Amino acid sequence: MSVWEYIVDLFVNVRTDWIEWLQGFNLASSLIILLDSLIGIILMLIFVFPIVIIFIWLERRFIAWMQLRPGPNRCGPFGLLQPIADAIKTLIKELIMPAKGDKLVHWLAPVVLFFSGLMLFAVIPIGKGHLGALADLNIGILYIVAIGSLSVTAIFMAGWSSNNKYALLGAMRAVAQLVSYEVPMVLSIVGVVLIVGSLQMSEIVGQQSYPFILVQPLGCFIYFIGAMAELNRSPMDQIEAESELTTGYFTEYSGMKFATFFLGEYISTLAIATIVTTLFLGGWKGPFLPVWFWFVFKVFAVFLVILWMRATLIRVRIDQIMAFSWKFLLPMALINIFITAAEVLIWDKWMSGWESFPWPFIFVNWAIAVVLILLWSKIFFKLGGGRVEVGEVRPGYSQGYGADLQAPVS
Amino acid sequence: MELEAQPFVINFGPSHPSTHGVFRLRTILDGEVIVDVEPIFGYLHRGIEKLAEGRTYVQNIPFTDRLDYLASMTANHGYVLAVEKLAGIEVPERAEYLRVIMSELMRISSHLMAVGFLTNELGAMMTPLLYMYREREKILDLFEMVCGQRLTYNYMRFGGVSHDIPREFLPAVKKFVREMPGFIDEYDQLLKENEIVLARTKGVGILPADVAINYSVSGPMLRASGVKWDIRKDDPYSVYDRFDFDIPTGSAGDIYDRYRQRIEEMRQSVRILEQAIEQIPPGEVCTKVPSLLRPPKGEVFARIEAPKGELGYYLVSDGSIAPYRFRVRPPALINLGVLRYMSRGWKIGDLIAIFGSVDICVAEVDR
Amino acid sequence: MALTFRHLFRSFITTQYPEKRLSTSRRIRGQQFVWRSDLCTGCATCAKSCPHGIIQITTSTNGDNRYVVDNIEFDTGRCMFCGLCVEACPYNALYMGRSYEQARYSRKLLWADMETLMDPANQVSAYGHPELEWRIPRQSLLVYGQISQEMVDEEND
Amino acid sequence: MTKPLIGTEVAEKIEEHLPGAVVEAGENSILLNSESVLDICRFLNQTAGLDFDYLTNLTAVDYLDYFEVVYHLVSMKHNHSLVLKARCFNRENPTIPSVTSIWGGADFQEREVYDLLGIRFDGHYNMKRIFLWEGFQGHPLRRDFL
Repeated sequence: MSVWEYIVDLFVNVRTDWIEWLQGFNLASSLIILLDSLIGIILMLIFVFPIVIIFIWLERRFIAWMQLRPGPNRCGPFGLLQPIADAIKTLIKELIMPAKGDKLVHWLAPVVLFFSGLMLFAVIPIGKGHLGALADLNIGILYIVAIGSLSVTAIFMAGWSSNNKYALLGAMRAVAQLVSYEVPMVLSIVGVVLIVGSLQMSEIVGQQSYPFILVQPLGCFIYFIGAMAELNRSPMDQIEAESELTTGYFTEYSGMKFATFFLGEYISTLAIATIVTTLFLGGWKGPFLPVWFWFVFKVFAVFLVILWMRATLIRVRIDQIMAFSWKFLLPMALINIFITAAEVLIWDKWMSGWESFPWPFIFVNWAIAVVLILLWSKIFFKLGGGRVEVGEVRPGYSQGYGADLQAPVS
Repeated sequence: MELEAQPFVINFGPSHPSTHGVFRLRTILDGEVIVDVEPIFGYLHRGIEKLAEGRTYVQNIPFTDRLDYLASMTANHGYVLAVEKLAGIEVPERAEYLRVIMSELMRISSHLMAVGFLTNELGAMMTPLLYMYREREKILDLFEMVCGQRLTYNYMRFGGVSHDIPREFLPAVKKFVREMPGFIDEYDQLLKENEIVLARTKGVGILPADVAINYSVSGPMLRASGVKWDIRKDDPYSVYDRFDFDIPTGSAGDIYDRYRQRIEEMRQSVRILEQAIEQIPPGEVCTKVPSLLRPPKGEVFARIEAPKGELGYYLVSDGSIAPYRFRVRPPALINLGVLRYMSRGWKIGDLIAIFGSVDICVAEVDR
Repeated sequence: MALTFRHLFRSFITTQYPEKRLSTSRRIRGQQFVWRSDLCTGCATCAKSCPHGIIQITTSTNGDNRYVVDNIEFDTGRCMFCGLCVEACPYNALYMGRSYEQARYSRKLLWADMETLMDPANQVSAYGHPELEWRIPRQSLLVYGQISQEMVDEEND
Repeated sequence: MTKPLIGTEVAEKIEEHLPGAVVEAGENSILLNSESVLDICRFLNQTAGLDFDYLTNLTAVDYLDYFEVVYHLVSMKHNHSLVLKARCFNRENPTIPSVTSIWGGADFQEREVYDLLGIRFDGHYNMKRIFLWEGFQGHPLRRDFL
C-alpha cells in the first residue's frame, strides 16, 4: 500500500493496522474490542478538538470580515492562537456560584451538554466502510436523534439551577423551542432513510453516489433550519438572546463552567455540520483527494453558511419561532415524507436502472421544494405566523389615552 | 388541579446589554407577555440644570454637549439659539449656514446610530451597526476637522461658531454628500426586504397619532405616527426656511415606520446639506459678544428639532452673568413616557425592540 | 444576505492602532495643555473662563510692577477639554496640546504642573490659533484617506 | 412659523368661561390662579379655535417668595403657542393640580418638577421621585438648597 493510499483513508487504515497489531498478541476478543474503542475515541478527539478550535477562530474572523474589520489578529499568525488565549482567560477566572442555586445541578449542566455533543460523533463515518465510524450502529440515526435531544436537559438544568430569572426564562424558551424543532428535524431525516432503506450511517453514505441534497432539497432545508434552532444559533438564538435575556441560560456561569458550555456549543455545531454532511452532502465521498479532506471540507462549508446567516439575519421572536416550527416546518416535513415515499415506490417498480443519477426526481423534487417554500411562506402569515397586521386591536389594549395613566401594577 | 400563575417582576437593567446606558425597566411579566413596564431613571443624573445656575452663559455650552452625546451639535445649537433670543444677538449668515450643516451632519449620524442599535436589539449580530459606524466615522472625522473633538464639540458660540471651517472641509463634505445616498440604499437593502425584519417590526408597538400628540411625543417618533410636524418647517429657526426639503411621515406608527422614518430623514438631511454647501456665503463666522454675557431680565423658550425630537431650552435670566433657571426639555425623556402604552401586551423581545425604536440617550434622559 | 456576502470581499476600514497612527486634526483638543511663560501675564482669564475651575494660578508682583506667575497648574483629570481657556487667553500664551495618549495610573499624576506645561516635547495644536495651522500635518480621514491639495484648491478658487 | 398668541386676548376668552381664573395677563404669558389650572387647561385643550393639544414643556422656577410653574402649550392644528404660569406661595408643601388627565406628556415632567423642586401635583397617578432615590432629603433645584 502506497503512502498516498494510506493517507487517503487515514482513519480506517490506522484502525485496521491497530486491530491487526492487537490480534498478534492472542488477546481475548473482548479486550481487543475495548482497546479498539479506545484508539477510536482518541482518533475521534484528535479530529474534533482541532476543528472546534478552528471553528472558534473562524467564526470570529469570518464575521469580522463581513463587518469590514480584521477580527482577532494579535495572538499568533492571523490570530490563530486566539481561541487558546480565550481558553486560558476563561479557565483562570473565578467560578461564581449563585447563593441560592442548586450546586450539584449547576455543576452538572455544562458536563451534560459537553458530553451529549461529543457522543454524537460515535456514529459519524469519516472513512470508508464499517470501520469509518467509531461505532457503526445499525440504528445510527436513531442514536443521533436520541442523544441530540439530551442537550435540552442540560440547558434546562443550567437555567433552573442558576436561580436567576433571565436564566429561567432562557431555559423555558429552550424547552419549548428545542422540543418543537425536534419533531420536524426527525421527520426530515425520514426521507433519507426511506431512500436508503437503512438507519446505518455507513450505509447511508455508501449509497450516496450523488449527494442526497439533490433528491432531498426540502428535507435538507428543514433539517438545516431545525438544526439552527437546535443549536440556538442566530437567527434562532432565542435561548441566549443577548439583547433580551443578557445570555439566557448561562447568565450565571463563569470561568471553567462557562468555557465548558462554550466548547459544548461548538462541539454541537460541529456535530450538526457533520450530520448534515453525512446525510445530505455525501459524507466523505469526493473525487481525487483524501476522504477526510472531503469530509472536513464539507463540514466547513456547512459551518460557513451557518456563520453567514448569523452575520446577516436578526433574531425571530419566540412565538414566531414556535409558529415557524409547527405551522411551517412540520407540514412541509410531512409533505416531504409523502413525496419521497411515493417516489421510492415508483423507483422500485419501474426505474431499476436509475440509481446512479435519477435526474427526473432531482428536477421534480427541486421544483416541488421551491414552489412549496414560496407558497407556504405566503400562507404562513395567514396561519398566524406571528406577524401582526396593522390595524388589528389587541385584547387588553386600551383604546384611549386617559385609560393608560393609572398606577403601575406592583 | 387548578394552577395559579402569578406575574413576576424582572428588572431589565440598570446594566443590561440593550438599555443604552444605565437605565432600568421594571417589567412585570406574565410568562413572556408584558403586563406592565415602569421605566426607572436617575442612574446617570448629574444635575446639569443645577450646575448651570452657577456658571456663566458661555461656560454652559460644554455642558449641553453632554446632554445627548450622540447629537452634541444640535444640543449646542438649541442652547445658543435660546441665549441669542434672550440677549438679542445677531448672527452672521455664514455662521447660520455652518450651524445648519453641522446640525444636519449630526442628524444623519444620530439616526445612523438609532437604526443601528435598533437592529442590534432586534438581534442582528452587530453587522448593520458596524456598517453604520463606518458612515458615522466619516462624520466624526469631519467634526474633528472643524472643532478638534469627536464627541463633545463645543463648537457653537453666541453670535456664531467658534472657528471657521478649514479649507479641506467643504471638499470632504461634498464627497460625503455624493456617497451617502448609496450607503443609505445599502442599509435599506439589508433591512427593508428582510422577511424577519418585517415580521419583527410590522404592527408591533403601534403608536396612534392622537396618543402621540397627547403624550408630547416629538421628533421621528411623532412623524412616524403620521403627524406632519417638524420644527424645521413649522417653526423655522436658523436658515432652515431657505432650504427645500420634505417631511417624510409614517402611517401606522409601528417600529417599522419609525425605522423607515429615520432612513427617510437621513435622505432629506443629505438634500439640505447639498443645498447648504451650494449656498454658503463667505464672511464672518462670529459677531463680537462679551465673554461675560449679561442678558436682560426675562425668560425665553427656544426649541429646535434635534435628531431625537423637540429639544427645548427654557432660560430665566435675572440680569446676572449666570442663568437664574436653566431648563432643558429633553426629547428622549418625554418620548419614553409613551413606552408603557406601546409595549403592554407584547412580548419581551418586542419590548426591547420598541424601546430601541424610541431611540433614547440616557445622558439626556437623566441630565 | 447578498449584501453581507459582498462585504466579505471589501477591505477593512479599521486601522491597527499602536502600529499605525492616523494624523489627527490640526485643531485637535488633545489631553494636554501647552503654556508659554514668556507670553503669559498672569491675568488669570483662563482660570475665570474654566467651567470646572481646574486651573490654579498664583501670581506675585515683581519690581517693575508686573505680574509674575509663580505657579500654574491644570487638573487634567477633571478637565473636559472644552477649550474655553485657550480661546479666552488674550495674549496667546495658552495652547491645547496634540497628544492623546495621556492615560495614567493615578489621578494625582494627571495634575499638569508648570514643568509639564512647558515641556518642549509638547506639540501645539492649532485650536484657537488658526495661524499655526500650516505648520501641522493635515488630518488623515479614516475612510477617505487624505483630501488632496488639488481638491482643496479647486474648491476654494 | 408658530404664532405666539397674545396673552391678554386669550385671557379674555378664559375670563368669559371661568371668571376669576386669570390673575394677570401679559403680552407673552398668562398668570393663572393655581387652583383653577386644571379647568383652564381643559378649556384650552377642548375649545375650538384654541385646541392646545400638545404640551411642549412643563417646568417650574423657584423665585424664593413663590414657585412659578410654567406651561408651554402648542396647538398643532393651528400652529400657535401659549405660555401659562401659575404660582405656589406655600413653601413647605406647595401643591398644584396635575394636568396628566389632559396631556399624558405631563407625566414625567411633573414627576421631575416634584423631584427637583418639591411641588406636589394633585391627581398625578404616580407622584414619586424620578431621578433621585426615595428618601433623598430636600429638593436640589430650589435656590435655598445648598
